[in-house]
Amino acid sequence: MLIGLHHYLIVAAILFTIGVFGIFVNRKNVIIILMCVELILLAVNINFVAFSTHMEPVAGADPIVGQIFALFILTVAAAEAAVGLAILVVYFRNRGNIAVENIDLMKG
Amino acid sequence: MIYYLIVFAPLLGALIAGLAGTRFGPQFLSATASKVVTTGLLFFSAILSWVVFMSIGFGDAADETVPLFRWMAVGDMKADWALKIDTLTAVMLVVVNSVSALVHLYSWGYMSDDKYQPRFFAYLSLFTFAMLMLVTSDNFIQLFFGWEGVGLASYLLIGYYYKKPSANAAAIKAFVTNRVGDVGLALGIMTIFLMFGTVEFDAVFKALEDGADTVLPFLGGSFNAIELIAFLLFIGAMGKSAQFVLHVWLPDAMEGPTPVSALIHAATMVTAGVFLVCRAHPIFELAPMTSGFITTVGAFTALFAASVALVQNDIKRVIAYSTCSQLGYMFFAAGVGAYNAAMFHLFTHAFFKALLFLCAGSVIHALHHEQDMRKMGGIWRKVPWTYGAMVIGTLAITGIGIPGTGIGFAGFFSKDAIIEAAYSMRGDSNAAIFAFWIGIIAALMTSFYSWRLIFMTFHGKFRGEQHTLDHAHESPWNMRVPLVLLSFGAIFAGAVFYKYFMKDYHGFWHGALPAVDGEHHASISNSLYAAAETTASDAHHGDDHAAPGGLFGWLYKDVHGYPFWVLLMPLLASVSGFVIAYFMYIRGSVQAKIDHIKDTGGSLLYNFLLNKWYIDELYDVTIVRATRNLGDLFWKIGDVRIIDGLGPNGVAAMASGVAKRVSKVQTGFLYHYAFVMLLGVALLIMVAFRGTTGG
Amino acid sequence: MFQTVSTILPELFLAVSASLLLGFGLSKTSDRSTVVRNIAAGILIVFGLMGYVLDRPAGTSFSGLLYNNDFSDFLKTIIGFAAAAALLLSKNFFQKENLERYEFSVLTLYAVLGMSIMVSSNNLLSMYVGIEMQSLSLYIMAAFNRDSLRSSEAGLKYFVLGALSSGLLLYGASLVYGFTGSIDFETIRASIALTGPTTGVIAGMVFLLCGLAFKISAAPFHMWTPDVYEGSPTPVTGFFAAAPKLAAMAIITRLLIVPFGDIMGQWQQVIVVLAIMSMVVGAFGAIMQTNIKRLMAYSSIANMGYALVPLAAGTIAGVQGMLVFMAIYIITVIGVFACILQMRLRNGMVEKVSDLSGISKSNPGMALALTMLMVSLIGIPPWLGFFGKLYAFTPAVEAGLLWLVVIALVASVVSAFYYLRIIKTMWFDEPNREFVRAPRQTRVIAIISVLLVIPVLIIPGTGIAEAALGLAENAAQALFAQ
Amino acid sequence: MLIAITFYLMAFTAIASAFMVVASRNPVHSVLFLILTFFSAAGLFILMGAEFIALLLVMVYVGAVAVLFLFVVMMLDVDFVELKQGFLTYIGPGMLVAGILLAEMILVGAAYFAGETKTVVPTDPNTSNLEAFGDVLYTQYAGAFEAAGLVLLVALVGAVVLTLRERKGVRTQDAVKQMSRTREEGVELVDIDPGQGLG
Amino acid sequence: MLEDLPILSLITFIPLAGALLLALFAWLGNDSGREQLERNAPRAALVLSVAVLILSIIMTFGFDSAKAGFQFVDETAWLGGGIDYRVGVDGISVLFVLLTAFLTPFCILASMTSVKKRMLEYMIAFLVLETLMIGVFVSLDMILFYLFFEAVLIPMFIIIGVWGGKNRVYASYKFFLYTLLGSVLMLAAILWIYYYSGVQLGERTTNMVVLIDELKIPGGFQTWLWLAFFASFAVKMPMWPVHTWLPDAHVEAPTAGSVILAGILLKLGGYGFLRFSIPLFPEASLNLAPIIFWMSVIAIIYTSLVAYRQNDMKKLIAYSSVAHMGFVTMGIFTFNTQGIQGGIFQMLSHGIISGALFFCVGVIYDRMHTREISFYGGLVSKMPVYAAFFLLFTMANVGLPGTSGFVGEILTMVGAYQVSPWIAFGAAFGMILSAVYALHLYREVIFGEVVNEKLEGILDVTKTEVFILGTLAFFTILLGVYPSLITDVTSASVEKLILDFNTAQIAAGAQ
Repeated sequence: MLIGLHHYLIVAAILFTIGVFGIFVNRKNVIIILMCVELILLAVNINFVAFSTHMEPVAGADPIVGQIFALFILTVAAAEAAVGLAILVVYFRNRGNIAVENIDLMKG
Repeated sequence: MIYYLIVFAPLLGALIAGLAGTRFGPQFLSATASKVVTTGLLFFSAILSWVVFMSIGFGDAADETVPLFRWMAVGDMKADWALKIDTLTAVMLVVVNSVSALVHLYSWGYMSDDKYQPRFFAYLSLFTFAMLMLVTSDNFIQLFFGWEGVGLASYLLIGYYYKKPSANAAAIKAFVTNRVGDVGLALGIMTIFLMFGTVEFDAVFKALEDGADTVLPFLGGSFNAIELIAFLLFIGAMGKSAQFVLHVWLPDAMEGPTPVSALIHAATMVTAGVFLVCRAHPIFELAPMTSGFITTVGAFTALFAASVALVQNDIKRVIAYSTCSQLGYMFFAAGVGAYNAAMFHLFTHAFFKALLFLCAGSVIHALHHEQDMRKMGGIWRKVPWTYGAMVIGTLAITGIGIPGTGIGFAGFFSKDAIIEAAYSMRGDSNAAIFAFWIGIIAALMTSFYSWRLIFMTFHGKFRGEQHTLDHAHESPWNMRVPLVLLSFGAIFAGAVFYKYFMKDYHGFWHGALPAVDGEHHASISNSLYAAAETTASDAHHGDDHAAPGGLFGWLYKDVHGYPFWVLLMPLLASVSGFVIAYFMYIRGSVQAKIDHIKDTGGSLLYNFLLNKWYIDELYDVTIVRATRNLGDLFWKIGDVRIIDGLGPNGVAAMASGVAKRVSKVQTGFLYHYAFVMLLGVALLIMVAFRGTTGG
Repeated sequence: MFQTVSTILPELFLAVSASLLLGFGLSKTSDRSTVVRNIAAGILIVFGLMGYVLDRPAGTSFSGLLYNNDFSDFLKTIIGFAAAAALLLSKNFFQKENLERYEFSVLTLYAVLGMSIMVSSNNLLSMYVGIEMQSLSLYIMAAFNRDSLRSSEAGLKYFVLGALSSGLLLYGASLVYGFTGSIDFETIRASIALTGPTTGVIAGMVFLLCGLAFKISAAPFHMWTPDVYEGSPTPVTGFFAAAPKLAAMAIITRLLIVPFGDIMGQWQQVIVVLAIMSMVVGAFGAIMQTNIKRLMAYSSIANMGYALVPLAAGTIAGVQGMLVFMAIYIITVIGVFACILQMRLRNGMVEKVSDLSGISKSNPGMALALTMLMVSLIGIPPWLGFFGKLYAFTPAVEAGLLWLVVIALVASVVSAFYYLRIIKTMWFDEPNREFVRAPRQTRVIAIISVLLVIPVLIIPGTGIAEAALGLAENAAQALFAQ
Repeated sequence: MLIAITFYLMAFTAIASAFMVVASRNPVHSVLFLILTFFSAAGLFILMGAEFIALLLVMVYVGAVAVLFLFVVMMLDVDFVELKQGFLTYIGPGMLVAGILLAEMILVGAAYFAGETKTVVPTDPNTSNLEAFGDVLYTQYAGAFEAAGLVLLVALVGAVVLTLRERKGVRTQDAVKQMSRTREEGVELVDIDPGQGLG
Repeated sequence: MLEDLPILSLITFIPLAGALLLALFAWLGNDSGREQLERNAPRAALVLSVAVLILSIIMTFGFDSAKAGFQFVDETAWLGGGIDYRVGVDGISVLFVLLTAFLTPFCILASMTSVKKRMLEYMIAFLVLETLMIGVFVSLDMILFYLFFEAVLIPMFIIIGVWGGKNRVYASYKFFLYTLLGSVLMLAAILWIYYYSGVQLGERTTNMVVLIDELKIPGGFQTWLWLAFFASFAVKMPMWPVHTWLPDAHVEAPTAGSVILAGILLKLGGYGFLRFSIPLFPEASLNLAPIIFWMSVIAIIYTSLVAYRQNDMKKLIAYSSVAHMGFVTMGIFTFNTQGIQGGIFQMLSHGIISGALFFCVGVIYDRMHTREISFYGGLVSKMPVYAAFFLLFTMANVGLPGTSGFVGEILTMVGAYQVSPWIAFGAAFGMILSAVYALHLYREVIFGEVVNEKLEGILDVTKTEVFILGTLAFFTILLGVYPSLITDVTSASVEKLILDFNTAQIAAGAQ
């Protein structure tokens, strides 16, 4: 039983979906949402790496770049996490909790 | 030049009195000056009119058309301001200006205690001008100008007592009812333009023969073009001349000051319809069906109006209905083709009807604006001049005269001419024989109500307040002079002019009305005079009297070729009317009758007639209310609910509904936002793939 | 070598000067925010001018990561000026609200750097990095008023949803990469030309577009916009509404034209759907709003919808139309925020529409300016907004999208409703507020933008209009020439 | 076969723990599950031959990001009992949309390659994965790398701007002040008379 | 010399320049200067508008009515790509320019006393409005036309909203959005034509002269384009059933605003039909003319009936305007000389008459601050001069021969009758109903006893009012008695229009 590209793609898709699913099913805790974002990025990374490693080295194809991209995603995701958590902390200071259901001061 | 003066002198008077005499800006002219100017100009104009009448009808002055300047010139639609002078016009000029001048004079007295006399005189002169424009027009558009112009003046004059709601209502009623007719006229004019590409009388009449067989689609049907034109024109005439269906405004118009009634609603404006039919006679000659219709309507109006007049109590209304009735006579004359008879009756009627109105005015004036005959009676001694004139007028309207001789009051000649004309046409149209009998019955009624008026007003006991009687007085000279002058007209107009109107075509009419010489072949079958000339060969006539014609022909009863009884019938009817009236109102007690009606409420027939056959009520229920309700419906339901409701307001409401929903979607919750985004992704992917497969 | 330097000079200049400025701000305890702001604004203006002053040849840099041409120069100029204006406008507000911190200016510079990378990126990777650099700065700016719950909530929402959109974008990028084997725009294009529009490429493209649609706040990825606009400090909102929109629009355009230029049939529908939904949401969403910033948020959603209309045409004229439209929109929107930021009530800034009531009496110049800007947004000629729409919609008509144009126009009528409400409030209502006079800087910017919006530019015979249109056309042509 | 077993194990762990990230009641647990997910993913990476990324993932995520999360979770001290109550109510539509999305994604990517059973392309045995990275990262992608550095700088600045509080009355270290101290400020020479004190 | 001067551009932009100057002074001046400006603004505006009037008169005299083409053409490069600044007049538009230039001074004059607040802004708005209105009539470029056509909304919106009555917000919104909605569809059509001109003529252009003469749009497209233009013009006219903005706008607008609305703005639609719909889409015009006819007839009857039931004077007159505009549309789409000339005439005449009627309402509104019909009654006793003027204009409104109202009505009806008697018959009903509502109004306001005590002290018209009303009265009668003043000027252009139209029909039939 060979493990092909599509296996990885399916895993990535499921992870992505779980991440997305987590974002809009979670009603209580913003941190979980941030984690879901990380899940999504992970899924993307799996995609990139999978494509990168399964790529036939034909003309124009650039196998390593997928992993490079993943590297950058990791970097930026870290930065994002930092900013996101900083904002969350600020929010918590103002609001006193981080329940997603309570983030509705502005609407309409 | 003289024509300019005749037509524009009244306008000048109106402008001077209207602008300088009223409080319109600084008042340059005193009230008296205004009156002098308008009346003076009118008399001037009237005298000139007689001059023209004489020179056109009896002298050797030629018919002519004086163009003033261009009015409209849009494509083929050309109409000039012009003065067309022929005998027909000349007759009208005389009638209009004479009566108008006298009414001006009369108004000096009648309106003496009115505050706004310059305005009144300005209106009168303005009316006269409009009427003159009407009669001198050489095209249908200018005719329409005059037509509506007199309508305006009439509106103003009926509503002269602007503080009275009834006067205002009557004014509007008059204008609107007239407008209904005007619409017919306008449509007629349009049809003419469509058919002949011109609206000038001469050109149209010239082109008539070519269009005789054209069939036009109109309002879903197809009609003979000429018939259609004639019919539409006649609708206009019905409005202006208060023929049945559109007659309702005339009695109400009595809300205006009495001189106005005399001028407009007796002598001049209401006869415009008759004038129109006569002016456009070439069209009507080619429209036998419409002519029949005219005859029928005219005859029916004559009967209808007379029947209503029988029981009216308002002195002016009686006369108003009488006018209506007489106009019916004129129309059925025109309908049977006796245009000159119609014109002749128009001519004489102007004098005696104006006279009657002015007399009535004089009575009203004497009795401090009392118009109810039930509160009059026995005042003939107080107002002898008026009484005399009124009797003369009554004799004229009832057509007293000796048949077959040249002796008789004005109405005798003209009315007999009409009835005879109807009789002579009996073989050609059922309408004619109907009209003939109606004419006689109506003559009976005419006589009855006319005498009833005299008896109730002047004879018997005074039924009003003693105080009023004490102060009753004969009118001042300026009111009496017109009465006297008009009395002369009422007595002699018939006898003097009978010959010219009825006999001497070429000399008098110059072809303005149809003649016998076969010029109008197509009209022969429809022309009285064709009939009259061919009596000898006409088996129906039964009499073998040859028609000698010539100057002495009228001296003999039977010269026209009518059976003696035809000539006698109207007279008999008149006399019977008098007798019945005499027995009812001189021998019987008027007061008792009034009380009886008050107690019992009157018989069904009486009420039917008193309420004018309930036609006003009928209109009120149907047309007036429908208009109002439709207006409300369109406004409150159509505009507000449907158009605005579905349109702007509905859309606005919908927009704000959508907006609210959009805002509601914007819950503020992150997970909803994320959810929507993902929905969007899912959707867009589908869209993109749809694009792939589809294109 | 110099050529490489000159092609990346604007970015280099920004990066270096921003970092220096950061050090400068940090190096002194005394408050240097004002100085930093002015320097930053200067930097931005220089940056904006660079593209045209340097007259560089078109070309790649960083081994094809970036590609500079007239298109990117045109955009950078506008972005530079818009950002400079937004930065200058912020002074009054931040001073009054005690938020004055030099980091704001530095973050603005970084954001602009990100945008600059975005508009000239020629590679999915550089695009992603540019976007993230911009986005992270913007997240922080949104939450900049850290003591305000609304501001931090705005930041939080913006961040979370922004991260999600980044995820979508990346997923798309991974698919495109996987199916074409490259992340370089031109290579992608070549690859697509070989394989045709495969499912993966299309899906990848849609995910990319979804991620980017978030940045331009096109519906249905607009949900963050109203909340973030409302919650963010007003100058930040003003900044949001202008430059980042343009940058994101530019990268969308570039993506569509360069790598996906051959599969227009696939993306046209997507753009059309985005456009329609944006226009509808923007038009209707704003109707019930009472907060000016929120209203402007919906307005920007709608306007992005209009901007997408010519893009859907996919022609040079379409891109030109989009550029013209966006430029005009940005001028207008900066003017609007300049006006709003000028007006200060005794107890705070103008936030609600009703705060404007009757200012035509108390402050006629202000009212006139704002009126003109609103009229321009409605798209009534001869104000510039109309010409924006004119040039935006004509290409769409030419491309057979008349029906879309009709929808756009009808939507613009609906949106006229709320713009009118502002005009109405200013002119028809009775004044009930007192205003504190605004500092000069803000007024100057307001005046400049109003002068730009009113039809000075389009006076016949001056040739200004033609020249400006020519610039946009060059930019569009450059994009297609790539 | 071993590869397959490893794959399924890793994949299952990754997915299950990812689900638990979303589903667990306690955020601390969530963070821990997240770490597990990353570990599993790293395993997958290794399976594919991307060792460098796998290592990086563990180092950056597990070492930094996840810890940061943990730190924040602890710091914010959220009341855990309250949380997660509304989870199930929204699961229906959530599942639906997630399902559609998943279906689309699988259809697009995985289904395309499903028939090919493309396996990992063996890279040149002479160059390691790390070498391949090194070849391009600082040459071809140097610009992006710099930019990524700036992104991190921005994040840094941002985090500081947002969270650093300068409380009044609290003595803080002022580096600039410290550094710009001169001798004159810091040192005062005084002659003290013996037995007098500073008086 | 006249040929060298860009006289049309001058006429168009003098008011705008004046408005800008006023605004500039206001901006630069201090408070006392502003007060002074406020006081002198009407005078300045009056001088400017009179100058424009004089120029327009000069222009009209210089106009060669024998020529059918455009005259005083002035072209300048503008946006490029075939969109240029082009102005010029032909027989159809020249008189509208004159009418605009003629009515504006009166509006300003009337506003001097009746406007109580923010005089400066009011005058600026009015001057701007004048520029835009004239611009609509002179522009020979579709984009330029649209520019003016649409921009008119703004000053009018402000005028209604700021100086209007109680319900002004609703009315101004309705006015604005309604007309905007109509005109954006037109914009879409203009864009399409712009595009199509490139396809067919090889070069894109919005030059009206070129488009009218050379562009041949295929039949199927014509219908849609026609409908798009129709949407705009029908709302502007306004035709039934998109007329409901008009009564509201009229009622709420200040007197001068109503005058301009009724006098000029309503004519933009009719003018648009003549300038665009018929020449550009002749086949569609012919095919869809029945719709226009029926809408016109319904408008005439329906709105007349509605007018009759109104209790607000302005609303009544506004509805009557709708009815009168029904005659215009009916006439225009007959495609014969009488109809089109009549339509143009009716527009010009209605401009004067309805303007005058609104002035009349304004006169008593200024005194009593109500337009309720039931409030008044018996005014003739207190204001005889006023009553006389009112009577004249009422009668002109009714279409009494001798007033200009008649000529337009009869010509359009004659035109319509040639196409379908039904239409003319329906329109003729309007003649009756117009008498009903107009006389009803006159009776309720002018006649009767003075019942309302508040009316006891009401004063008759002032000299200014006499001047305004007198001049309008003069023209009402002059045009009624000598309509050739107008029809001679328009005839050559109308004949060309019809000729082109017929040629196009023949060409279409030949295909």
